[in-house]
Amino acid sequence: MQKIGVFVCHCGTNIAATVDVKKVVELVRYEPGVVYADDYMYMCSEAGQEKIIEAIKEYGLTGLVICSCSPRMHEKTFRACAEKAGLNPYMVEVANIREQCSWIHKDKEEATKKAVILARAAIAKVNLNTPLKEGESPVTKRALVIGGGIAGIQTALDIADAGYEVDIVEKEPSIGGRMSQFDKTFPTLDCASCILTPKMVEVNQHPNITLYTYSEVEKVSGYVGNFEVDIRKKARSVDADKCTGCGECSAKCPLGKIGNIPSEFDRGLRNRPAIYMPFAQAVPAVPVIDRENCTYFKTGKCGVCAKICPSKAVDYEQQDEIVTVKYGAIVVATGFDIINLDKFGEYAYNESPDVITSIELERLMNAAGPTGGHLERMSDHKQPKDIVFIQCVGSRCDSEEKGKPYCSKVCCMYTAKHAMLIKDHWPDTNITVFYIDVRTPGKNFDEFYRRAVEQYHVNYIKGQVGKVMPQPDGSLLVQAADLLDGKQIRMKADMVVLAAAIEPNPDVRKIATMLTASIDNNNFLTEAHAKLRPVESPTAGIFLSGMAQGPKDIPETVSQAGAAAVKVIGLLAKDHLKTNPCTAQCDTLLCNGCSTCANVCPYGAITYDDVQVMDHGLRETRRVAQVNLALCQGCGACTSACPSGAMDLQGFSNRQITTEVDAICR
Amino acid sequence: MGFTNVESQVELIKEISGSDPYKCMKCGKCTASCPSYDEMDIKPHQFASYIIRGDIDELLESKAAFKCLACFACIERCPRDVQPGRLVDAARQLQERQRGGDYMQPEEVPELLAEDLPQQLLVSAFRRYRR
Amino acid sequence: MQELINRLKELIADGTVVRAIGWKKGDMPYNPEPAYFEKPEDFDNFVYDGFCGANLSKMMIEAAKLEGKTAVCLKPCDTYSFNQLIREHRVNRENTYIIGVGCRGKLDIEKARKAGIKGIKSISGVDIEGDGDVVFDTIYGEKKMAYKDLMLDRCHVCKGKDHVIFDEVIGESKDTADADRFEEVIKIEKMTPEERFAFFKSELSKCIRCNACRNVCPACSCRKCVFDNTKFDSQQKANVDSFEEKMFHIIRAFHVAGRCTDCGECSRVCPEGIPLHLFNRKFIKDIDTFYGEFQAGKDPEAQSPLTDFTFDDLEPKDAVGRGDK
Amino acid sequence: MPMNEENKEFRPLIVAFCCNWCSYAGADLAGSSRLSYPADVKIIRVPCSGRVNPMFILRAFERGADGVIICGCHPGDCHYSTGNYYARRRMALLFSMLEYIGVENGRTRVEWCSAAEGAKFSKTMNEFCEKIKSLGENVRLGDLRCKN
Repeated sequence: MQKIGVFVCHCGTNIAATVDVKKVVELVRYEPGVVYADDYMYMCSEAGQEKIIEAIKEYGLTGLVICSCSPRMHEKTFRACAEKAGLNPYMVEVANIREQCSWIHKDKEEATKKAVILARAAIAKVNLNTPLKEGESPVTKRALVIGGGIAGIQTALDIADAGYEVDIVEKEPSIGGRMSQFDKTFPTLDCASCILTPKMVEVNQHPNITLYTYSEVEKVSGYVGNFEVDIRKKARSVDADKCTGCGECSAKCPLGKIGNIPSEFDRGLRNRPAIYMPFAQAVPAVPVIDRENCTYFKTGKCGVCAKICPSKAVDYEQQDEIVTVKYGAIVVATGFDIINLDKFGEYAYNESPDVITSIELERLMNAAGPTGGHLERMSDHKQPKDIVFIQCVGSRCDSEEKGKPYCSKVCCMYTAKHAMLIKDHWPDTNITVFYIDVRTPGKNFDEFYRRAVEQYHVNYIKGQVGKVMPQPDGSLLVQAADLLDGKQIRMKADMVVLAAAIEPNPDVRKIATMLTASIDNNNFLTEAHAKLRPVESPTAGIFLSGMAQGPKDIPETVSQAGAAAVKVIGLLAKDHLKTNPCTAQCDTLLCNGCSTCANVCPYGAITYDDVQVMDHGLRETRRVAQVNLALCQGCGACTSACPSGAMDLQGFSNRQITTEVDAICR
Repeated sequence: MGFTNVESQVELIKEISGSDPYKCMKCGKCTASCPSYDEMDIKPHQFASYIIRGDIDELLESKAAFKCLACFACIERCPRDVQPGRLVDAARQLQERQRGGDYMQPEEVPELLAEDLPQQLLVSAFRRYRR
Repeated sequence: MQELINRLKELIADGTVVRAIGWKKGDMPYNPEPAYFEKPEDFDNFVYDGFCGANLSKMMIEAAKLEGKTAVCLKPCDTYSFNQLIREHRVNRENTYIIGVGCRGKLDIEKARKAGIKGIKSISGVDIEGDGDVVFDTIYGEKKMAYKDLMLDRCHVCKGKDHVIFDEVIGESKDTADADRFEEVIKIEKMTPEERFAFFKSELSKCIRCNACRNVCPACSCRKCVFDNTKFDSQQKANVDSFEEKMFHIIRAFHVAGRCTDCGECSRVCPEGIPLHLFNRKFIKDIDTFYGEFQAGKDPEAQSPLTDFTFDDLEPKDAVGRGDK
Repeated sequence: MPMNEENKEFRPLIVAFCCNWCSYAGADLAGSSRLSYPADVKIIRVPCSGRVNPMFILRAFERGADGVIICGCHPGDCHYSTGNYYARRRMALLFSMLEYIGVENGRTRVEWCSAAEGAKFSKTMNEFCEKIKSLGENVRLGDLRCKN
């Protein structure tokens, strides 16, 4: 039998004004298990806590019921107080007689009656409480970063610089991500590769960073501090140790000229050979063979690259390899892509090669791009004279089938950038930007946009374009409205650039499922708290970096990458993690081994083992559920799925809840 | 004609059209797409504001309300699902109801067909009332 | 039947299995009972006819733990239960040799009794082959009944003639479905709440908590039932209220929801004749309507509807009052 | 609580299961915003709506509760990511079954209520109390022994 002390708080007049505190004390004094009951002005104060500690010592209390404010407010306080007096902190229950009683009821008699009932429920529960102990789990001092774009690179560098080992897994043959495709960056117009390439090289050379390019995360198990990840290293068909990156193979690949394999990196604006590096500064500078297109893999003939390779690095026999590595923390930096434009037939993207996306424009303006940086129309290779930019293509759409409900955030700025860069090179180009709103919050951002208007005379028109019609003469007819001037506009253009909405990398859904990290309706990863924990996933040990969490520009991405790194470092700096003691427990004698609980566990905390049990003198090997206490977060989903009642939750056990029900219904 | 209760008119328009004028963000894609632009005194992107303000009389007395061809360009392209074409159509229906008109039975249609009725009108009527 | 006996003997003789589970003759011609068969002479009592309604799949939970393989005779509908047990890791498939036995519908002696047939001495026409009438030799003379009229209710909503899992099949089966599975449920749904309450109260008040339904149910295979478990304070207790067993039956049905194959054993064995399958079938119907058609045991890989969800599932408030619309 | 004999007004007994992360916090917010609801509602804190075993609900009715309401995070917002989805299915089936055996609709309810929805919590509880009052005492699911 427990020896329970009940402490009723006045909370000044917050409780005492509506609840007859003295009466509550008198009425609960004779409840089963109660050996002591008292009230005090402020139970949470120093003096109040002192009173509790004294009572614990004097009456040898084994359980406490505090009738006070919400347990969300002071449960921790009172648990710490119990611990100070040598009582297990989980022997404390709080009856919420403020938020859920005194503050919402006016009639004193009624409120007092309810307070007594709430106290009784808490007393009944404490009678069944058992001392619980927080567990400890070790921390593997290594981090995984999924995605090798600027977000992943920055996070990895920051973690590595703090002295912890980091692995980057990148799906593409090279790190660099979207940023490596860009020409210049706003608002300072530095060349993207000039600022990115050094970082890529640094990643490659950093003693604490291991790169897995052309690799994918295949399986994730474990939990915060103790993840185990299977990484599939796809067969490159080139031995990275032998390859010198000379590029002979790519140059000689017969498919380079005749293969018609669109280059992913150049967004299909030019072709690439079957053995290729995505771009010249690729890291690592090791080509891969695209086995789907390679003649050797398709027919068994050719083999030119293997013959030509001076260091004999080409290896057609190479197989995918799975490596299993342990990590303490995982950062998701899977980045973004732009949406598919098939649904926007009115903009003629699929009809005319001269209607391009902004990211294609980046490639066309890049000195290393398909046109050597010379802006030209893809149809006739002429330099465009009149260029129209259309903003918000697929952004800010209400219906899911049309596009995305959010603002893609970066388009206003990069469009101003594009307009200015074009004007810089070819001043007699006419540029018109059709916008809904120009959104330029950010340091030096609005100044940047105004420069496009004031210095470069870019024509900004408020009004969305209705239709783009390719004309027989090869030009494009743009029909739009100038809402401010009240005019409908039909103008000819040589090139139309669409600011397509961005969306999270489509692979993120798969990855989020593996990590049990939650994602929102738009497939962006969810933060643990939108304001206070913006770089953490609700799933412990998973952190967010870059566009995977939401639209953002490069400076923001880099700051978030740093923030995620700090969170990771904070985790890896610990030797042990405390685990929540309110976990599920399986009674092996009752367990059927039916796997129902494992099917509903969101954390993969339940596994099945064959164990020897002694059931009323019968020794048997049974398949029973085992709860990994470090993984279990104590949600209790398993307990209500379990038909036999074998699964129970510590701190909220079946009996504790039913006894509360009984006490309330008494 | 003078509506006594503007609010209920607005609600009725919302109900008939099934679209929410408050969703409009004035992007102007409807106005940009409108083939009858030159004929319209109130432009499609303004329809939502007229309804929000309760200026229904004015909308109905405008040329625009009856110059809309119901070509559905604005309905197809509206990124916010406001679909100005539906709004103006609802306003027209509302007026028709005020005059005592109501739903038509399919049997009544053949009689009403005139020789020189433009086919587009028929097609657009079907598109409009398909559900 | 002889073919089946021969084959079972052969399987034991050649060492494929150590024992077989089938039915042996009961004290009356219409109540054969499940039994183990090991030695050739055991088979003298073996019987497989229209009255062998018992679903033997549940017996395999224990039998599969024994040394050596066990052959089990399963009718087409029983194989669903067996599949479900596999899904729940309750039986060892490796240790089981499934003989899919033919079935042309199982018989309900109560139907004969209701038709006024008494004093039965022997019965013919219930063999697994053949399609004639059932002939009762009674102390009052010979009585005849059409096979179909004597069939258990559950056979009128037969799941089909195919075994969903087996090692071999002996005998022909017939799909005997000629009624709507949810007809009775719909009938009850259409009653007023008062009528429904009165109906279930009068039915469940008959319950004597003999636990026959629980013991026979292949889904109700917990080592220890929650109703015998002290952890819920839900242990068996003396009756005060005649309707008190509602909690037991609702929870029992809830625990097997999404796992119940609708084998109908609960209703067949209930000594009070309570139509217990009406609870299970209500859940099945709701699951089908709310979450899409689901047949437990059909696909051992399929996720049970209660351990699954979609983002836009029906809200509980829309799950009720559907009949009012 | 037994009926108050003096003024014959029926005061129902309502048990509310609230998940710790959203609804319990929503109830706290209702409290700190002084948004009242009847004292007939007694809240039991559970970690997640997915923790609510149908047996708890039947138990409450057996012991004399007149209404049971389960509050959880909005679908998609579950602190444990999926608990409320399972709860939603479980409760849909249970409620449908209770209706089937002739228990009045409306004695049970599920409401999704976030930590920010103090006003919704209070409104829901007021509505639910009114509903239960209109339904009257729970006789169909009660257990005789639990009555006085």
